[in-house]
Amino acid sequence: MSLVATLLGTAMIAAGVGFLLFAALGLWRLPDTLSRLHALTKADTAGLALVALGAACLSDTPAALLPLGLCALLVAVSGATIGHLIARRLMRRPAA
Amino acid sequence: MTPDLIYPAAGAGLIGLALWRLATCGDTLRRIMALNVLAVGIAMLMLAAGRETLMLAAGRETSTLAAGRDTLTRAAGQDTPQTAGAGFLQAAADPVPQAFVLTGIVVLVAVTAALMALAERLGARDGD
Amino acid sequence: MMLEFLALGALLATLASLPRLILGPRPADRIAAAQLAGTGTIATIILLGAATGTPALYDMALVFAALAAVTGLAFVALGGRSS
Amino acid sequence: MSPVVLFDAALALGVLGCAALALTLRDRTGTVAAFMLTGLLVALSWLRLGAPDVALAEAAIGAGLTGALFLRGARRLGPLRARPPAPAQAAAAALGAAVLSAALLWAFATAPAESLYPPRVAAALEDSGVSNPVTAVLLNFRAWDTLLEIAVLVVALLLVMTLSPPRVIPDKLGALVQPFARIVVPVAVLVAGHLLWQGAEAPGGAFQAGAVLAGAGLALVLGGVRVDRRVLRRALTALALAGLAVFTLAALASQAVTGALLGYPDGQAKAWIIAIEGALTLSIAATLCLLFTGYGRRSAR
Repeated sequence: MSLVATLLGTAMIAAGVGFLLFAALGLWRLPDTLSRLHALTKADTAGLALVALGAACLSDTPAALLPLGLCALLVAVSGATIGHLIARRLMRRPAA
Repeated sequence: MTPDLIYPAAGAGLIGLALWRLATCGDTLRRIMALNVLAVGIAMLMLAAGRETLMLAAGRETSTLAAGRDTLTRAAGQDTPQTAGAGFLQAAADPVPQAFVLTGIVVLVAVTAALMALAERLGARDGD
Repeated sequence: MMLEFLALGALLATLASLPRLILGPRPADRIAAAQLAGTGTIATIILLGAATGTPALYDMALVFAALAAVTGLAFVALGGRSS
Repeated sequence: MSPVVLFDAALALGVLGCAALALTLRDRTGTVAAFMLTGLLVALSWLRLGAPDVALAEAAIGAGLTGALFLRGARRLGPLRARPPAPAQAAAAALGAAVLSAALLWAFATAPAESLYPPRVAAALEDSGVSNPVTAVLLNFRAWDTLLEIAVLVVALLLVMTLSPPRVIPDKLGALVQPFARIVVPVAVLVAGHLLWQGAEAPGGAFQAGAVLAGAGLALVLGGVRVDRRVLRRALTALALAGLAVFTLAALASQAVTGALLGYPDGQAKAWIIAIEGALTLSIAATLCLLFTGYGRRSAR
């Protein structure tokens, strides 16, 4: 494993963990439910994608790319869908 | 507190917490949930008990550790595991309690579903 | 060593969704917090795998990712009128 | 303090804290969300304790299926009715629980550390037909236990059939659910197959695969897949019962061939185990789905 790949991978993972921490911070500090959903759908997805990409950089075997890529894809799809569905419910039933 | 006691302490704490809630709480759903927490606590004690050494941060390596890591790396088709950051490597848990806990989890979800069906029927009768 | 601290960071990011889970105020807030914690768990597992050099853990992360949405889906599909 | 110790301490505190929240929060959804988070963190602790097979099952069941079941129950049972216990009773119960918990910890900390099973399992692993020790214990050394466990699942299913709670009828979720289901469900089915296949030599097996498959089924049901309900339910029930039937037949057949109940013939253990596991996977998935959706005739609301 080359030094460049190690450094790049670690930096990407660090950035990803930072995104995840910011997502949690956003969920905590943002003023209302609908804006909090942004933390769930965007910062979260970006954070996990960066972590997966960094782990792929650190990995020796190309076989690790498939589960990591699928992981990032699934989290992106489910985060976005669940965020959308929750927002849709809130719009319909504001008092819920 | 040494690392070997972290998980057993958590398991014992979970058991105490669940028993306390089971004794003091009148709500059905919460009681079923306390039952689930109790099962987790017992499983944690069982899995933590059957281990040679819990943590190998100091770099000690045992036969079980090697076997456990072999199991994990063989799945990826690797011959030798990478050695970057060995701090999180740990011994594999005893397979017999692992099998018990595994069947326990599946049985518990079935029991939870049955209890929930019972609670919903009772609740429905209450409401009518 | 670096990766171990990052794994700790990912775990803390998971736990950091707890304030919103406790405060609510709407059910949707609490479910969103649980959903966020699910992603944090997946990241923690990936980092455990990277720190120990066991790519088998990536498969485990995939299992978590595949089922991450089930409870959120249950929340929106079951109406969740209870508070 | 090394980061590993900090990690373990944070994880253990997180599990305890989330469990405490799940058992004390007043809000029903909050309770269930805290319970789901407990399940996730517990799965992480199983990984740290060197039990990846258990972690896989916990991920699918503890955090997924049980959470969905509790959400269903929370909606049907309505809000929590306040009725705090008498202070004296609460204090007595707390004292008793604390004493028991301390006694357990003391017993654990002073117990001899060596465990008896790993060497014996390792010695017998050669002849078991598989190289994952957990699968070997489940389906060879103690297959009798597993057979009875499947029987317990069938009993629970019969109980739910008899009680017939209202059937789950999900809300309509709109157009975006379809692309979601088209990505997530096939991947989950693939993952389940992968877990079943690799269960012979790596973490995975019938229980984990069945649980993941059940999660995929749950996603389909909640996503509002339209199928003829009665036919589907009958097929799923048949599938759920087929696991016990196949396992029992295998036990009887092995009795006839080798003279020992579930003692597989020499050299063929792997084939027997794979056949039984395949049947069990489908049966467990069907059972778990039916336990969630229920059998009742009345509609959910």
